[in-house]
Amino acid sequence: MIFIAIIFIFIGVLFSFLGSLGILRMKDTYNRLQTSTKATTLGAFSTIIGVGFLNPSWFFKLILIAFFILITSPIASHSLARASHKTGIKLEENQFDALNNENGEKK
Amino acid sequence: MNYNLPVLLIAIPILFSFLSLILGSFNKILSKIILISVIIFNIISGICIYNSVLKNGNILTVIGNYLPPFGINLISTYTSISFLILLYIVFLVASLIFVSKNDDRADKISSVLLLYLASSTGILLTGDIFNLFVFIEIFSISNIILISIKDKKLSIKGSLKYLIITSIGASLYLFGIGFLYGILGTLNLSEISLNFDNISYFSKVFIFLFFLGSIMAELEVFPFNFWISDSYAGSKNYVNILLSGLSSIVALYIFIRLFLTVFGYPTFISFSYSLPFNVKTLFLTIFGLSVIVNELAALSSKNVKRILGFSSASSLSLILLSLSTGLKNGVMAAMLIAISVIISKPLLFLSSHQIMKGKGEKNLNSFIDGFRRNPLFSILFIIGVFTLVGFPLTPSFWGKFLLFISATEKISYTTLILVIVVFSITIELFYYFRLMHKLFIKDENIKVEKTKNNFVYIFSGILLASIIIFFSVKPYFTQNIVEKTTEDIFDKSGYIKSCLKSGEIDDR
Amino acid sequence: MRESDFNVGKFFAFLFVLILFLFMLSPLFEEGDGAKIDKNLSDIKNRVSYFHSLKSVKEIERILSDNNDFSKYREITDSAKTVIFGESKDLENGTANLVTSIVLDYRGFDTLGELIVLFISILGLTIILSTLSFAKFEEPSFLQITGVKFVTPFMILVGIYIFLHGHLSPGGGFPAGAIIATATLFSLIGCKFNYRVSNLKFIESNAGFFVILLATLGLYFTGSFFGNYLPTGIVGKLYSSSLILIIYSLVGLKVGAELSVGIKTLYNGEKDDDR
Amino acid sequence: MMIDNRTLYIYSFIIFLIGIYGAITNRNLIKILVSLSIIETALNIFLVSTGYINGSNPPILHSGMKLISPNSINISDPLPHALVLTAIVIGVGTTAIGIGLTIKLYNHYKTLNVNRMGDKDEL
Repeated sequence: MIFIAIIFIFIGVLFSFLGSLGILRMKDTYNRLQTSTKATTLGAFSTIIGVGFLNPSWFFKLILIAFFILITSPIASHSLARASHKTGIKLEENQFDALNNENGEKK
Repeated sequence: MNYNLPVLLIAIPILFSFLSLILGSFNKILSKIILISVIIFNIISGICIYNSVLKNGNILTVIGNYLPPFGINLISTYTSISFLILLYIVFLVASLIFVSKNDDRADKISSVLLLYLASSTGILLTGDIFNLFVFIEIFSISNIILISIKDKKLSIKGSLKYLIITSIGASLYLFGIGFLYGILGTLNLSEISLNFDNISYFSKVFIFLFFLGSIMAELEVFPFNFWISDSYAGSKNYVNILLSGLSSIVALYIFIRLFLTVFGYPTFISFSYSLPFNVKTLFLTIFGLSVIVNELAALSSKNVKRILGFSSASSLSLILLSLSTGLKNGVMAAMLIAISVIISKPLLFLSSHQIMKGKGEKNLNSFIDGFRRNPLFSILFIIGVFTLVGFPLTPSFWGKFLLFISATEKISYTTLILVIVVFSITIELFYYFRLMHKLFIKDENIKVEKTKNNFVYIFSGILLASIIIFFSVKPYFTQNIVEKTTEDIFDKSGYIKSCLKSGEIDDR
Repeated sequence: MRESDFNVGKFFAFLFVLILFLFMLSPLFEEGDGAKIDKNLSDIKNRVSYFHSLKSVKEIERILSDNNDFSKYREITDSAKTVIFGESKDLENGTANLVTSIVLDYRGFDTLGELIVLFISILGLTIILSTLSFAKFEEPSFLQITGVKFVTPFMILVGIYIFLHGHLSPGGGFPAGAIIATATLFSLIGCKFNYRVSNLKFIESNAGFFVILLATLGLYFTGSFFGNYLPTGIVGKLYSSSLILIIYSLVGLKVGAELSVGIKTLYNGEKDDDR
Repeated sequence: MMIDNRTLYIYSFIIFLIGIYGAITNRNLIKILVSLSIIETALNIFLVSTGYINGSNPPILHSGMKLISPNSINISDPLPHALVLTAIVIGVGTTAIGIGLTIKLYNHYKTLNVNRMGDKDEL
């Protein structure tokens, strides 16, 4: 039981680390958002599962926590991306923006 | 023994500051009425406490029904309560001026003023070091707000500078508290002062420097005084009165309480044997430098409010200089100078504001022909200047005289103190006489109109001037007060005994 | 300022900081008595809070007032009571969270000051920013609206839970107020829920008024400000702490309303809502 | 590495000095405010460290927990935690006021750099 828990927690920590590494390595805002949200979601999830194996009596609370992370994390990343797009932050390499028209103006 | 009036001095203003917001949303006049009535209540109960302190000695007020050192307590000593009454008089003047003006935000500002009153009372009465910190924070935040009321670039810049310097100071203060609590395990001022000598050498130096650094900004001392020039020049008239009168009382009291009563002069002297630097020399150097720098800054500035601000900072430093001689005469001198500065500085701000009324620029030239425009306030201005500089028979004169005497007692510092005091008096005389000379210059080209004075200004100006005259005419009364205050400041074991009911400690 | 000047300034700042650091380390490596910080830290018995955490201040006070010497309280540590979760009752205060018992009972006056600091700073914010108005924000997207509508009620519920259980579990009025204020921030951004500042101010000042009124009533019932005059129950039950539950609830409401006022002021300026 | 009071002290000093360094060298008002909050964080760590005892429980009673005097009291000191609560709230208040003033100054000067806020304009 403890062994499985440790494996899950290890995976979670690894993904959180990779996510924070991605924030350092990626070049622009949108890529950074992608790495951070995706990696931290998985990281948090597997950590929660690991803790659930360690302490089965906390199962219900942990499900609630996981549920709220599942709901809030995409909304947060969506609002961040939307805000940065509205304020005019551009992509680093590929200048093509599907949300703009051909002349590069906002729709 | 458990005498609860002092806590009401803090609780009632807080209670009515909330009420002032609630009722002020209906009618702004209600909040003004609340402000004035709370101050009158505080003055009356302050006088009651003064009488009972005279009769029974220090009063201990317990909060939360837990005796010290377990809970928080207030201690009303003779010093604190007489400082408090002075403070209330200055506050009454400032708030009367505030009430006489129209302001859209009157309810909010009167609420801030009430909290200012509560916090300064709390600083003067509290017997707990962390509680002191909380009240200092409230005090400095309300100072920041009051400076920034006048919505000009200068005032906002001044208040931001004040905020940065005080928040660094506050963090230093908290570091000091952390050290003290980690070593002694208590937060009560009396218990700290009982055990402070037992702390090891480096930690003692540390705590001392932390607390000194933290109250430097409040004290308007030289390296930390860069907020003065903007905040005095950019703030409103009643805020100037509060800053110059009230702020200096509070800062002075914190200095006296922390460094003279709690850490104690005996500790200072034992310090000086083991430290690479002598604490007394350090103090004298800092404060003497501060006097000189502030006087020079006042001499070089053109704006009248700036001149007065720097001059109040320099006189505060002079008071601290005479406190840090550590002699009985020096402390008495400090008290005498403090009385005259605290009352005359608001008078100067008030009367200079009335003299310059109607002039767009607030520089030196707006004083020209002031006597014909506004004779009453010109006379009040001259009274204020004479009191501040030390015209014979004023308390300030006796104070400076005593400082000379105390300087001759300890030979090693005599020249330093003499030079500083003479220097400061000379420069003060120079720039104040320049201002007073401008009052009597007649400008024949312009037709002079007499300024109409508001009744509130006349009342408060005459109140302050009559207090000064009272102190000067009755020197024995003044001497009595000052001697009692000095005795109280040096009475470390009495302070501890009133709190912990014990504490044998050898003074000096 | 040019780059070259800047580097010199930075270098001197670094030197200054380094010297400060070396100086700050000095008390730790002191010989003899100097290690006092470390020595005392390992023992809670040398501190005032020992009696706070065993809830036996009154007992010690009784013993000390016979001896008439309050500076020797450290010598009589044996007479403190035992506190057992779920069993001990009629103690000085029944809070299971010892931090709360210090914050609101033994050092309640500090918390009053803390409340006032928050109050005055938000008041100052509204005074300072009252003449400004900011640009309007963008319309929220569908995802944001749905998410906010889903999450906000839960957040308010959690906030209320936290301030009601401030004496049993970590948390209390201030974090709860912060959570509630976050909920109002979400609803402001997400679904343009435009609350009136004056209503919130009314709640805030009333809550503050009642906190001080409750504290002042202690003057009448127990003879000292902030004294507890309600009975205490068994440690660990919801109704175990006398005044603490009521005061923390008021604090939670007050802080929530206050921070919401601050958020609204920073969001829009106070100018263009009511009036 | 074992974490005891001494390490916590040193860490909090380092963070404090980082904050001081930032407050001295930065010219941007927002960065100065950030440095001030870094100083406050250092302070909170320091205050908590004064109450920390190696291997002790948190000062919150839970089911089955006993506090027996004088020998078996195994909780960390709750008083510094209370102080830290107060200190945090005070820090929030100061930061709020600072941000308000900064917004106001930005509105006047259209810049956040302290050096560009000239003194010629008034008085």
